[in-house]
Amino acid sequence: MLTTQLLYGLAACFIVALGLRTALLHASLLHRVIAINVMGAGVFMLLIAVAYRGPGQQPDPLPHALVLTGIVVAVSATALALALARRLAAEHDDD
Amino acid sequence: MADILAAILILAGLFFYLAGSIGLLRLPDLYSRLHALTKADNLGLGLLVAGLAVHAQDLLTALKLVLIWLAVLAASAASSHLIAQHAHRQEAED
Amino acid sequence: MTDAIIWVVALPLAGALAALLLPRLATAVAVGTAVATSVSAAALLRGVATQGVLHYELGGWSAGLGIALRADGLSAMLLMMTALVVLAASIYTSAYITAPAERARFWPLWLLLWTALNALLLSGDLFNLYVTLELLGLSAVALAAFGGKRAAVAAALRYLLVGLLGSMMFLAGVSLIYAGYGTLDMAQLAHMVTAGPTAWTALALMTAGLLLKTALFPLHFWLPPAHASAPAPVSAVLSALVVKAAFYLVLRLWLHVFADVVTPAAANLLGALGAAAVLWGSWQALQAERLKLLAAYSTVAQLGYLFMFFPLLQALPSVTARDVAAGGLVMLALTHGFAKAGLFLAIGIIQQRSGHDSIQQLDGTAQRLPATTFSIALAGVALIGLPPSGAFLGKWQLLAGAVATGQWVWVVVTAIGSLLAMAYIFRVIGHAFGHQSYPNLPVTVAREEWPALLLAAVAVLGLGLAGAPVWQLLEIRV
Amino acid sequence: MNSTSLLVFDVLLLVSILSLAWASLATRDARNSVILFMAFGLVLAVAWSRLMAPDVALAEAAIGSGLSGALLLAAVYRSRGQQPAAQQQSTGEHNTSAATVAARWAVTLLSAAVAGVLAWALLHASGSAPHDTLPLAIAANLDASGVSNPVTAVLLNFRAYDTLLELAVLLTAVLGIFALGPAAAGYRPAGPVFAGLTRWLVPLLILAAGYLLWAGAHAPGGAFQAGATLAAAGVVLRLAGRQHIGLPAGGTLRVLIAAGAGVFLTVGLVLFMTGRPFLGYPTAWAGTLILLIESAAMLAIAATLVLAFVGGRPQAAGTPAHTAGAKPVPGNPGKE
Repeated sequence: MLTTQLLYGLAACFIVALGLRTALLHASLLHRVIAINVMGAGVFMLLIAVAYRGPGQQPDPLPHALVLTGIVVAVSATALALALARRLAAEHDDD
Repeated sequence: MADILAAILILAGLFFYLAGSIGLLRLPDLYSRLHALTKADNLGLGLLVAGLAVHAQDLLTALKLVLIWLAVLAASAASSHLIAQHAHRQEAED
Repeated sequence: MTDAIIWVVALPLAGALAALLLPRLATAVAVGTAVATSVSAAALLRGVATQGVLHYELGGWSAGLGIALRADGLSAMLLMMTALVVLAASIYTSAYITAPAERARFWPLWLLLWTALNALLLSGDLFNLYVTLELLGLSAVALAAFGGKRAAVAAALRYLLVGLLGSMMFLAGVSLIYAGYGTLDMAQLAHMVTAGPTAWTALALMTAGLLLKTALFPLHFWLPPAHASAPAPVSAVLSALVVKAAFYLVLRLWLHVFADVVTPAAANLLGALGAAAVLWGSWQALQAERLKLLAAYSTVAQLGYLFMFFPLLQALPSVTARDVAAGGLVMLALTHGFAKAGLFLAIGIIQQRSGHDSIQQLDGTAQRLPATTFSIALAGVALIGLPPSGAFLGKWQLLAGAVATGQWVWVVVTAIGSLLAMAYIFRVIGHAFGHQSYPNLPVTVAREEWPALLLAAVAVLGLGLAGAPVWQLLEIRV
Repeated sequence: MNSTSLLVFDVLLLVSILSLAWASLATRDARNSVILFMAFGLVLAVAWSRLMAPDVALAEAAIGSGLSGALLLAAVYRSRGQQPAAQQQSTGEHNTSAATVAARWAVTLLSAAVAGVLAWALLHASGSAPHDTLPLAIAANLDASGVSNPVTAVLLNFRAYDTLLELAVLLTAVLGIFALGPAAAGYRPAGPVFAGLTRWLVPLLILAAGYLLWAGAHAPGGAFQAGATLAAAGVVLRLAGRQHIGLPAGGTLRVLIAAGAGVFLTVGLVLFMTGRPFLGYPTAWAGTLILLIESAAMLAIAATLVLAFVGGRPQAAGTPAHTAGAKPVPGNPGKE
């Protein structure tokens, strides 16, 4: 039957697809960076859903640590991408 | 007894949230919407926090909840002021 | 000897931090770290050769709970190749980048890239591989955009977005594996994985992510601009090592972890993509206007050869035949690493000396920079696969395997690919000879030309004539 | 809370998450897209706390929605100043030539296929009983890890190597940003209201960061959440017109951003050279070592995230701060 774990897992699959679609669609750079972050959020939801063990029990802490690492890695990648974009825009004006 | 009081407070809070949201959707321009949003939601949050504080196990958690409410109050007041000022300057320019 | 497994990762990271904290001494710190890391890589190689697979549980926690580092024959050899290429490129860069401010910003990123490469080659844990892939991707992008020229920044940005997409798909695969099997350690997974929807989907997602990062044919569009516009030593490391690290992961997953999940159809698909990469890459290289673009397209083609081994390894009946073919694969990978690094370094010298790297206006470089042109020719021999280069042995095994399993298409593709490679190398050499007189001394810029020459020489003479240990080392595996 | 009302809550939460994600990716205006993305991050944090992952909820709200949102908003305002808005969305969603429509359909089908295969595999994977080998092993070794919060134990002890490499990732990002050029010009000094808020909010954020760091050992919290809160204080200061946000310049700044990975590696190597496994803390010392590493990591993470927001090498402290009255600088939200 539809457990919470499965409900959030399926939602995660949908979010991953949503992010993937926009990331591949060559929208503006900003949309592609947001799309990759949304796709990451989808994969993290998959991990957290897998870790959930029902309302009473303790959830599995390992995926939580993985997602924490993933969030920090995602923000550093976003920061570098936006810095590259800024430099590209600045370069655009000079020449 | 505490549960009933908590339920009443939370329901009242929800009413103000609803009022704020309707205000956001219905009111014509930015300023009135800001006005509705800030006033209603903060009052709603206050009642919600009061309800949760009554329901909280110990005093420390209740105090933390109140601190959260005060922080949100200050932040939303300042940010709505900034948004209004920005919008006002924008209109003054064009 | 097992200590070397830690030093190989800790030294470059410590060097990066030291280079960051001592900007004026950055170059000295970097070259010193390069030598020390190469020594520990050699010690690791000797340790693996004498004691077999080295296994290290970090933090003392048993594998599964903690993270395990593993060094078998394959990873030790790739680690040694990485160490030698980065050492040569570091010596080259000490003369290539001279402005102190630029040096202070370059070396920490360079050593962080090396840390990522070594950590990736040693890691035995799937999520740890995700983190190393991200570290590798970010440092490669930061280095590719180094110098801030418009083309470099635009190519680096596309490279970063493609890399992030690849990492996210890899992470989705890893999450599925954890959902299905409850562990992330590759050695444990090798025994637990059974053919089924979870394993197939996870492998497909991870492979798709890695194919994006290793730029296999349909997914290669980001590679040529990124490698062609990056500074010379960075292009050398990107083409020789970074894309190969992603390929190493595909090899590790397909041959060791998911060995019995892989279907012949999937292997043939990889082979077909490889064949397309060989033909398309070589054809584009033939028409490239600039030397760096030629080298970048040549990378796309050479990776195609590596992927053509997969259908053979799947179809070869006996274990010994498969090991011999796998030896050919590793030989081809190592030779391409050395040769491509030497080629990019030599091209960097030409670009620095004559201000451009367009093939048409190359006339006279043979006279002005004889050692550089010789390095390009030597690297060309290895890229074509002429004896006595290591690539010749590799391609020989490829052909022998194809003939043994009756898959003739790979023979045809290899022949056409080698012909096209010959064409684009000789086109460059042809343009290089002009009518000016020869200078009396062959080497003009010692600190830059010797690394390029030695790398190309190792690819041709070293691996070709002394290649036997590769097969013995490959016997040692997880 | 019986299960049906929980199910209703879950469905409502997921519907809002999916619609926010869809809206964020579908709107063409960049600023609305970023604001919807921040809302998406916040509602996601509610989902994480619903799934009993408070540590991740803190990090998602602070880093995933807060700081990423600040970075994206700064990028939007910076690029809005240079290129006219229309030119920004020239590709993708709107031109309806046959090729683009076909491409868009192909990509949609491809993404739907990926989602379908992922769901199919997930259904199969969660069919069998959940695997408890690792959670049980973590629980068994928890008291030897020096902390009682299992997530911090995994992050800082069992899988400490992951966190070490992750701090190296952060360091790489900030060094890459530094290599690209000097920082953008700062923001105008804040008006009275914002300045008043800053004077009161920043100390509270610093206090909260210290609490989160300390609480990380036994309750949700830890270096990342604390670092993000500290970074939030830095961002607020930067927006309030303080050019250098109290960050040291030159050598000391380098020490600060290298502190996280540096202390972590030094502790690992010292243990390694005294005969223990690399990153293998002796049980008696584990708690203090973890706190030492987390404190250094908090400072490094905060400095890195603020410098990412600043967007480049901060000018030396000596250069004159942004003088009011200069021509409006692109990327400057307020005109006060």
